[in-house]
Amino acid sequence: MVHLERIALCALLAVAGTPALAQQAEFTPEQLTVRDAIDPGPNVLVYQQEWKGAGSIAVFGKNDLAFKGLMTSGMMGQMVVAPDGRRAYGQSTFMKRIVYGDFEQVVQIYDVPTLSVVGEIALPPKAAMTLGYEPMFRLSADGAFLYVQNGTPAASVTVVDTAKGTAVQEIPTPGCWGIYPSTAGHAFSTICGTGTFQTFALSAEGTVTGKTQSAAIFDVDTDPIFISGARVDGDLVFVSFNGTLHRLSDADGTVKAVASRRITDGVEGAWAPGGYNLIAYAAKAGVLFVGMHANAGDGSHKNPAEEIWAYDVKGGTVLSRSPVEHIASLTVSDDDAPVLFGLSEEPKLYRFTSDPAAGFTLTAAGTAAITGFASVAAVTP
Amino acid sequence: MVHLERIALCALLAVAGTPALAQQAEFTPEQLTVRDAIDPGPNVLVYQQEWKGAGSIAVFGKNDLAFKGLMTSGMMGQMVVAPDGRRAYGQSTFMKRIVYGDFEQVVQIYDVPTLSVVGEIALPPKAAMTLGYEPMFRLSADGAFLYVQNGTPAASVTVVDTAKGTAVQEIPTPGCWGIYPSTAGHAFSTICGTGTFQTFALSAEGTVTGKTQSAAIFDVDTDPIFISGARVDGDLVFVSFNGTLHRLSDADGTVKAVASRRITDGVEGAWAPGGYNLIAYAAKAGVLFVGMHANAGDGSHKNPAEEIWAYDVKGGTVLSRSPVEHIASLTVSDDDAPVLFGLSEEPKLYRFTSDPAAGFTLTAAGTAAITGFASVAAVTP
Amino acid sequence: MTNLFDAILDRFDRLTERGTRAVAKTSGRRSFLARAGSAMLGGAMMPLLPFDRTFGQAFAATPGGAVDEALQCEYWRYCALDGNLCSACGGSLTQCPPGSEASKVAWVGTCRNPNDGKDYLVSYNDCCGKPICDNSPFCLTSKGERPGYRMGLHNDINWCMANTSKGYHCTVAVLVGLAE
Amino acid sequence: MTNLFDAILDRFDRLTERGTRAVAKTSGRRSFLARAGSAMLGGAMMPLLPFDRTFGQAFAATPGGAVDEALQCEYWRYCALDGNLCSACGGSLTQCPPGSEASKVAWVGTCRNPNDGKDYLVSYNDCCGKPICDNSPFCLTSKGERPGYRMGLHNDINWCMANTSKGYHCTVAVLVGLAE
Repeated sequence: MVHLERIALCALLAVAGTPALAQQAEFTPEQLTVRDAIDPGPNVLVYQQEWKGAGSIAVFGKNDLAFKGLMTSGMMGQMVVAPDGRRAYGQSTFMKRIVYGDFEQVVQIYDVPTLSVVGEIALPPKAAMTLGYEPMFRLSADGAFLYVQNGTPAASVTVVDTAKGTAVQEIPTPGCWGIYPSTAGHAFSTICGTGTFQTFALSAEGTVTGKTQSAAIFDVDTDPIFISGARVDGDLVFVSFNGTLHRLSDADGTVKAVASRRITDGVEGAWAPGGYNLIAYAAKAGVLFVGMHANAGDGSHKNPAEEIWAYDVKGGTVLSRSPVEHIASLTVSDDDAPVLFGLSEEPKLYRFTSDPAAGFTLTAAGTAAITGFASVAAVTP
Repeated sequence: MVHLERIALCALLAVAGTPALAQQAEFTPEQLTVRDAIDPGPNVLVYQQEWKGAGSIAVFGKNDLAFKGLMTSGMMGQMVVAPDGRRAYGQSTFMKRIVYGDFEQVVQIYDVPTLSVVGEIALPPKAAMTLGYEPMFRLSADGAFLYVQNGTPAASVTVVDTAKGTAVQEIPTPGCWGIYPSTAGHAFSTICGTGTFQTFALSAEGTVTGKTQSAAIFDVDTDPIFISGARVDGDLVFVSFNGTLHRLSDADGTVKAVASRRITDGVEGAWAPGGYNLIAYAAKAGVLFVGMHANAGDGSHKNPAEEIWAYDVKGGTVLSRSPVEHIASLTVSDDDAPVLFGLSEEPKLYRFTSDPAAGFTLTAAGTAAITGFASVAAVTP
Repeated sequence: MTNLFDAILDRFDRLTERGTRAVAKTSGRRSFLARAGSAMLGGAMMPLLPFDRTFGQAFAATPGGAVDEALQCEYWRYCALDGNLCSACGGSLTQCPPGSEASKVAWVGTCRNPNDGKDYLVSYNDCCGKPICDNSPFCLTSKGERPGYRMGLHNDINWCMANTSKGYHCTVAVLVGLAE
Repeated sequence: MTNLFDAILDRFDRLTERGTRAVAKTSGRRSFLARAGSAMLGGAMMPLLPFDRTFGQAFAATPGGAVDEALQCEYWRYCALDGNLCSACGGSLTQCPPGSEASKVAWVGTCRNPNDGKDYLVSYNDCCGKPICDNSPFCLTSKGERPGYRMGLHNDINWCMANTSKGYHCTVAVLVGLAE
């Protein structure tokens, strides 16, 4: 045994060029390396949030849920992925003693193909430490700015210049929550506790040039909306606790109501939307997927989905209702036959294919193990 | 709803002296406080190790396993509890980005009654980052010094002056592992890969004044010993992978063999010791408890206990064999009828009473939920 | 009384607006609001009762044992609690565990006490500066809970946010008022 | 050859002794041995094979699929592995996942390949600088494993200890020799 151990240590300690092991002619030692990049192809990224340690972004192959590896984040963080799927950003918290002591909040910049942190941007120490919600951390349409939701508990938004790697400005947004960037330029809107939206126009440098307020959009007391939002043909779409779908336009710099309709009209069983990032729109297919639960009532709005409904926003009809297992958050690909990914509270990542010929009915097509509190996922091209 | 929320906010924002809520005559608001101390009484402390975040020390009542709260630690840490049970120390690792970046290792000093960190001592950044083992982090008999096992992978021991709050010295201990402080003064012994022990004499200031080496104590190849050690009437006791109990004396500054005996002699079923901190001695009762598993073989030495054996060290006999569920580490109280606590890999804390009239047979008497990797526990008076 | 609330909220908003107009250049541990909190929020939860070791049993004195009830997610006070129970982590319904800090800010739920049929305002304060208390039950209920645009009713956020030590440990449920 | 081993180990011990005689005053990230590692250990695992994308199948080319086997704790190379499998975390049997660092030091097991009946020396290197890969199976086997007084055979310690980034991510199983 002593001899074995010494051979082993020698293998480890071998001075370059020493032909120690090569003397064993029948065997060629393997080489330890670091893989340079993940396999190419479209991915699903899942933010695995932690509240007493390092969270991470798990990367899975879109087509087979093959696990490709982790990117490192911090505590109570958020994720946003660039449209090309090659760059991602994480926003999170670090304390000197993990749960106490000197407090830092940063954006980590990720190169997805190499699963690497390639940069870090310091933030004003005000970022909201919340469960994962897409509207907490957003990228402008052109990728020039990141918007960080702050909550101290006063609400504000930090604008980060991604090219310069610095925080440019903090914009007070008292009483409002969630960030919805415009489809062009650098404006963003936010939902306010009065049932209105505010929209902030930003210059090319990321500074505020104007602010507008919408008319009343929803009733905060009788039918509040979820902050989970989707873009449908350039419009913003939200659903309410009671199942009202609000279609809004922010095209002219002020949010305006376009249409509003109950998606549950005529349905038995007190069905309602529920979960965290609970809606996702497949643009090519023109279908909005919504996580729904039955027997809804006060306090059920975070219930995970028992069914996922495929809703035709234009036609205003429910195309299909697919039973699922406790899905609390969704994301969907932009294929002709969209592939939908769900996050359950177990936690588990679920993959579903959809059938355009059958109203986009979902079929379970794989699951993968995830860790932590996972409520944000993104599909890449 | 708006009105309710405003009442609520007002409760929170209430300016001192504003009689807002007092106007509601029929109700007296409760007061939020921080509890000043845990309930008095003997405790069991469990180190809950984490490898990607903040570990902790969980405190339970010895008699009922009532959970009294947590004390905060860092990553990959160790714990040692002072004999009076009022002071404890944790040794752990902190990195700037939790799992990467600037690296610090510290001792946190705990006041157990208030579950508080009351001090911190910086360590040379060499402390071994291992699973929890009592001999990795020890207190001198008089509490003046802490001994920290280093592994970089070269082995050394950092001596920490608890009164001054500083690291005094680093003592090289190449090829040796584990720290066994003397019962008086400030010497410590360590187990070496040659099957010998080294003993380091220390001055009152914590500096090395001498070093001795024992004769061969055990055969490293054929019957290696576990590093889990116990004090039996002033002697050091270890068990080996094959079940040999080594009784050693360090009284005169050099470790010497006193006796050695196979505890499994005459037992059917290839039983052997196994686990992490797998032996514990109840001094008043004069009984050594050992975690044992059947069908032992190469690689089974970390198997959790299927039985815990009560061994009479003086008489050299097994007094009883109690079936248990996957206990990987033990600690025991010093009562006439010792109370034994076991840590399983689930992880779970088990409490057992013992019957002196029946060879200290164990009876299950409660379990409690624990978290992380837990392999070190300590009972306090 | 509404005027008083409005005055306080207006002042709150004005302070916020002024304090957050530009990005703070320092990376200090305490945000503007945390500082504001020392003045505005620090006075919250003034001691109105003598130091209480009764484990909050006054409002739960039903046969069957209030202490045991307080350790279950189903307990009536927990109707909008998203977190780990301090009552099962060395604290009580109204006490943070030793060695932790009570949060300076909190969300509020409205829960019906089955013993008297009345609706109570419950302040869900987080206790801070220690690891999340996974040894204690995790509960998630959301009666009356609202998204962050109604921050005072929102339970998805770390309410240790305005404290010096921001690690989330566990959550208490303090009765602060009677709903109308 | 024994003389060569002895010479290396002696030098190792002497350097250790000299380097650790006094407490380092700096709180630098890299310990003495980590620095020594640049010279002594940094040369370990010299590239002896061309860059390999075969997922280590050469030694596991049995019907049934080597890739699947490498994802199971029961795979023969894992006879003394205490950790999460890199092969199921974006790496392979011999590759750390992208964005992680290979450990500079390692423990070694001796495992029998059921396909050829030979005993191989397996270097269990940790991959470092990322969170523990809980998405991948955790395995614990300890054939030939020894306590820390036989450090090169010990698997209870973080083998990222000599790297700059010391966070433990996962473990590979690299064939480095044939046992005699």
